[in-house]
Amino acid sequence: MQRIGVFVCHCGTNIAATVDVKKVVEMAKMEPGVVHAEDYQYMCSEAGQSKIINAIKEKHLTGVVVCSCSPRMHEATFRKAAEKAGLNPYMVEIANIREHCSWIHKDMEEATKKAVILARAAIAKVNLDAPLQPGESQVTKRALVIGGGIAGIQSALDIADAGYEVDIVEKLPSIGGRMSQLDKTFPTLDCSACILTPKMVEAAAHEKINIYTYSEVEKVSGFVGDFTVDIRKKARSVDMSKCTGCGVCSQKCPSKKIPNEFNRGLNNRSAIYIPFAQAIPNVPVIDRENCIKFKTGKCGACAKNCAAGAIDYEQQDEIVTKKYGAIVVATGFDVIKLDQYDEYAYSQSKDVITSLELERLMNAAGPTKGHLERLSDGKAPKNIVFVQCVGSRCSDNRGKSYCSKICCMYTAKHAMLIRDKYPDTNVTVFYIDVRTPGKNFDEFYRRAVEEYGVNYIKGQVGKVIPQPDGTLMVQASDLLDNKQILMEADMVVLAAAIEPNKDVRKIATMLTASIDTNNFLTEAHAKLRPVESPTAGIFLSGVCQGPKDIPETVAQAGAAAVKAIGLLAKDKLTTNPCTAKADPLACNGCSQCMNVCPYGAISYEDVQVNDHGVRETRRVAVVNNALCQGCGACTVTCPSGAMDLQGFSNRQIIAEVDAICR
Amino acid sequence: MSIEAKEEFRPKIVAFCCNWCSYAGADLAGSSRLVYPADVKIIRVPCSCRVNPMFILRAFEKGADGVILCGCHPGDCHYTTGNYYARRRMTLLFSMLDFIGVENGRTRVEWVSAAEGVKFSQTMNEFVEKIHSLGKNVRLEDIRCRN
Amino acid sequence: MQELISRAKELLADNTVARVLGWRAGDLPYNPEAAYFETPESLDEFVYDGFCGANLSKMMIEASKLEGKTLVCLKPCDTYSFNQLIKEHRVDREKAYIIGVGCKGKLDVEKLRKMGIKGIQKITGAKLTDDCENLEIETIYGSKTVSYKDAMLERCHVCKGKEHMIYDEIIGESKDTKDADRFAEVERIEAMSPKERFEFFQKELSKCIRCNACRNACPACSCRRCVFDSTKFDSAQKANVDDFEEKMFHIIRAFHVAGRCTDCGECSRVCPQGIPLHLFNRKFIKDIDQFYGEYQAGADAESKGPLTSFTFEDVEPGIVAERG
Amino acid sequence: MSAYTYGNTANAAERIKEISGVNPLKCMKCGKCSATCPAFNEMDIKPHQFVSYVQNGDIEALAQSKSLWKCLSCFACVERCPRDVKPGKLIDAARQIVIREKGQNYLKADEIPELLDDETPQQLLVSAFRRYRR
Repeated sequence: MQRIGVFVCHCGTNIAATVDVKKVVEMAKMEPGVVHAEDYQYMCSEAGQSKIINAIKEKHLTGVVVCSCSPRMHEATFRKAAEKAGLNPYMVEIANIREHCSWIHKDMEEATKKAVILARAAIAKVNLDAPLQPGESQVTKRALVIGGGIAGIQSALDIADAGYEVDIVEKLPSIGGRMSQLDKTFPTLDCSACILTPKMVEAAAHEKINIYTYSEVEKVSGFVGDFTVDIRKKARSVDMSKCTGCGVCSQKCPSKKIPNEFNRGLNNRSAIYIPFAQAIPNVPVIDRENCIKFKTGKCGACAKNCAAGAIDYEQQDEIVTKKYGAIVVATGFDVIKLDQYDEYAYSQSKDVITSLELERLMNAAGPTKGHLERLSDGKAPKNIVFVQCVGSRCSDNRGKSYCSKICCMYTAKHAMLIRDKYPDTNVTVFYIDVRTPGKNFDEFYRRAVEEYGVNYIKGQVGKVIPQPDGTLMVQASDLLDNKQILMEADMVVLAAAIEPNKDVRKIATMLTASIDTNNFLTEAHAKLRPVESPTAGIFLSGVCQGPKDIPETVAQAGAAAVKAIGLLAKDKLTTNPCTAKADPLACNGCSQCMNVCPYGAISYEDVQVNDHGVRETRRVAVVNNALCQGCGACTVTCPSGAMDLQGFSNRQIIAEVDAICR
Repeated sequence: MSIEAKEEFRPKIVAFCCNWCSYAGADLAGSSRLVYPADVKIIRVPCSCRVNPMFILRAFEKGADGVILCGCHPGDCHYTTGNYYARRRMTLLFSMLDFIGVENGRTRVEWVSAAEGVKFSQTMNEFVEKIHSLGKNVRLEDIRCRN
Repeated sequence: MQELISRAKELLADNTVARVLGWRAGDLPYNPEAAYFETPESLDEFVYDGFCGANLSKMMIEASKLEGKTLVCLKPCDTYSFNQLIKEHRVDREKAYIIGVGCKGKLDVEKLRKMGIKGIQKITGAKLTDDCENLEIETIYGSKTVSYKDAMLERCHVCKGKEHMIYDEIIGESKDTKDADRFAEVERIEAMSPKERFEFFQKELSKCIRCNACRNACPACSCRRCVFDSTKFDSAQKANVDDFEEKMFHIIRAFHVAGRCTDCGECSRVCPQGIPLHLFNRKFIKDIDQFYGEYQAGADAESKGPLTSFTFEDVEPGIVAERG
Repeated sequence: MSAYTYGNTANAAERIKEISGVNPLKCMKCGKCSATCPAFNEMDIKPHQFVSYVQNGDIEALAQSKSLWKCLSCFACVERCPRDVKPGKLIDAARQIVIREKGQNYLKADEIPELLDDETPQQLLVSAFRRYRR
């Protein structure tokens, strides 16, 4: 019989507000094997952990049940505490009375009843727990970074500088990401390209960094320390080793009317193109969907004009399979589509643009060579209206519930730059709140108002009405004057909400990493492990985890890199000891378990057995603990029940079932 | 019959959740405060393929009114193939239970990813409602287990 | 039969085999029993007739552990079970000398009893060398003639065919006796309401006395240690005290052999209570055929069974409810 | 004592919330409702203020306001509110409790001519009649 201690956590009021913890303690004491039960404000705290440690020592506990938050949160914490007290860590079970109970039930009596049952199930399981010893697994000393924006580049550089190999996989033909599309950066107003390009070059030149552009992650298998990843290198149709990046092909390409993604579709590009001047690699790619050669078989202008003979129409997608110890996700963001916001006339008027489009319009390398002009008639705008929170902070189904965080600052930047360059232009910003929490951020915003004369009006724009003369009528409210405003503008800039890259769901699924309802990757702990995914070996860098600006992104990228380095620095990881184990006396040697094992962890050996006096040689299953990941597929296939899973044994699960149905 | 027989029916529902997707989905439902009835009790298993038909029959024997198995979506299994085996096993088992006359609404498999807190909660709400409509499970229960 | 005996004697004499696994006459004309014969003389007691329904392939698990080869007599349907046992490494092909014996359908004494035939003293017309059209039965109340077909085991009406799947040599002629639809009964039950189905199985299964004859006869149910005898699932066999017990036992038994059961029908043949246990297996086979493509366990000794394989497009368990 | 009495004002605010199905606490005070309100200039209490009046429980002021009868029920504010607060519905609800307070709980058909004046939008009367007639 075990000597079990039960520890019930209040989690402040998170649990205690809906679950009568004292009652849980009282009921737990009545369960078989329980020799100690107590509650505490925060079991995961140092004080809470020492309560567990002391009880193990004083009461000679052989098993521990902690009724607290999800085992995905603190199982490791409590196992470590038990280990400190000399108890095998696998003698600890968690009853999840927070996520699965107190947080979803409102009625105290009902929640308490359920918490008691969950505690009973955990106690029943601990009663059948056996000490387990973890094994070891190898760490592949290479990291994969998914996404080649500033977040991915920074993470890759930091990991590579620590001496580990890093591969960057970027979906687009060049690394650089969103930051490469920006003109200037707040709050210092330095040019985005000037600070990003050196980083791109450094990454490309780094001997430890290998960049796969125009490539996508196709398949991920394995686990922390030992991921196997298939990377699809999409056919570029250009031989990277031959191309000199001269750009003649793009000039000669007759298919020139394709919206230029880099310029947000504000101008056109050719079918063979280099996305932007500072692209890395500086090698074009053929957009096969729009290439005349691929569509009709005729043309071939690029091949004819390529002096290096680099054009290769026959090139095929290539799958590269590589092993990695750690994976950093840096998939970034996009701005939301505005087709549901009719009132702002985004799709009716060319002069209603998003802020990211404005970045391109103001950029010297952009479609207007940096001259601010109306896209409808090329005239310089005299009255510009900025609209904040377009699709952010919305509880309707058109927008996003969160604050996009960067818009207040970039709008102040835009307003300031316009007033600086075109002092006779009137700039009005309609805002709900101006949010400037950041170093030198509020000073920056104040400068826009006080020094540059940007007109900030507290109130929201209700409607933008294109006028026959080409101007735009902006209808808004001024909440401080309690007035309705009708204002003529010739350009309206919308601060559209940002959202995670649409591919992130697919990638998260491959990585078995959690994502939230807004498609942001979930961190292992919102406060304490903000750059790790709950899935071991997966780290989060940049906006894929939540809205953030460049300095925050770079900081997080570095933090994710450090976490990855910490993992790669280990030679071995301890493996999950919850592996399958065959009982040689009950095993039929029928090979069914081997057939379903995804890891090839089961083999057969002829062994001498003594089955209650019958001595014979039998073919029995043997599990390789280093390969077994503990899924349990074999245990169900085994008709005799000879195969069992340590830590989740048949009897344990049945005991839990019994405790719940009791 | 005692007077208590009129007492409101509170079904006993056992939910087996795989550690990687569905248990995390249930956690997400919790942290998003997405309410579902307390009748649902979750048992954590490493993978949906760990669930032995014995466990399900055992639950019914001990008085469960419904058993639901949640795992990663096909193709997303943490162990790559576990849920495919679970899918075949459960299809056959459920068909057999239906064959011997156990209402097929009492068993269910749902694929719930770690991101689908909403789906988890919705599924549990639906399932509890279904069990309510079916009433107490009397066909598989071991009457000795009734209290 | 004589040909079979002389051939067996020959093989024993030249030490090709160390023993013969066949049948010996029982105390009544209709209950021959499985037996080992180790000397040519003992083979005089060997019988093989229409009542030799027992599937001997399972006995080869133990015979495989013995010194020398064992000559085993397998009917066409028994060879499926043998193949399946090879696949599962339970029997050693090298230790078996398989004589594929002819079969014209096996008989069920219960069928005769149901016709009101009692006090049977002698039955003629059941030998393999007979044409097996009619049976002449002498009883203490006089003699009767019965159509051979009417006395056949249920499984023979859905005969898998007269071909042996594996053998070293074939002795005797076989006949395909199929004259019914294998899944007709399963379909009949499927068409009932849930309540009727429940009552049907409740009635049938409540007859179970947990004698374990089905388990002992079944060639697929050959675990060294049955889960129902083990402490691993807290399901160790107990006296029957409740109707849940036998449901659990029979569902799990059928599940454990699902995809491995060759539909040999031994479970129903040996059940002393006459429970149509084969219906559970047939239901699984029918579902497997429908959901995952037709599969005959034991048709070969290599293929992966339907429960140890999958496709990405498999049906969802919800199909059970959708199908209604 | 004014013509309209609502007893406990907190109760009246609750009733408005109940009738409209609106939670004024969701308002983030952006003012988008007032931005495009066609009757804005006619109103003494503006649509966005309406929300905070309900929030603060000052129903007496709302009941006395001109705005109550100036709102065209065009629902532009309902359509565009990013927070699903629907000021138009709040105004509508306030109107309802004022109307219901008149003697009986329901609008009588013979009262309509009396209510018809230049100030009251006709749409309001039509919709009120449709909803409250016996």
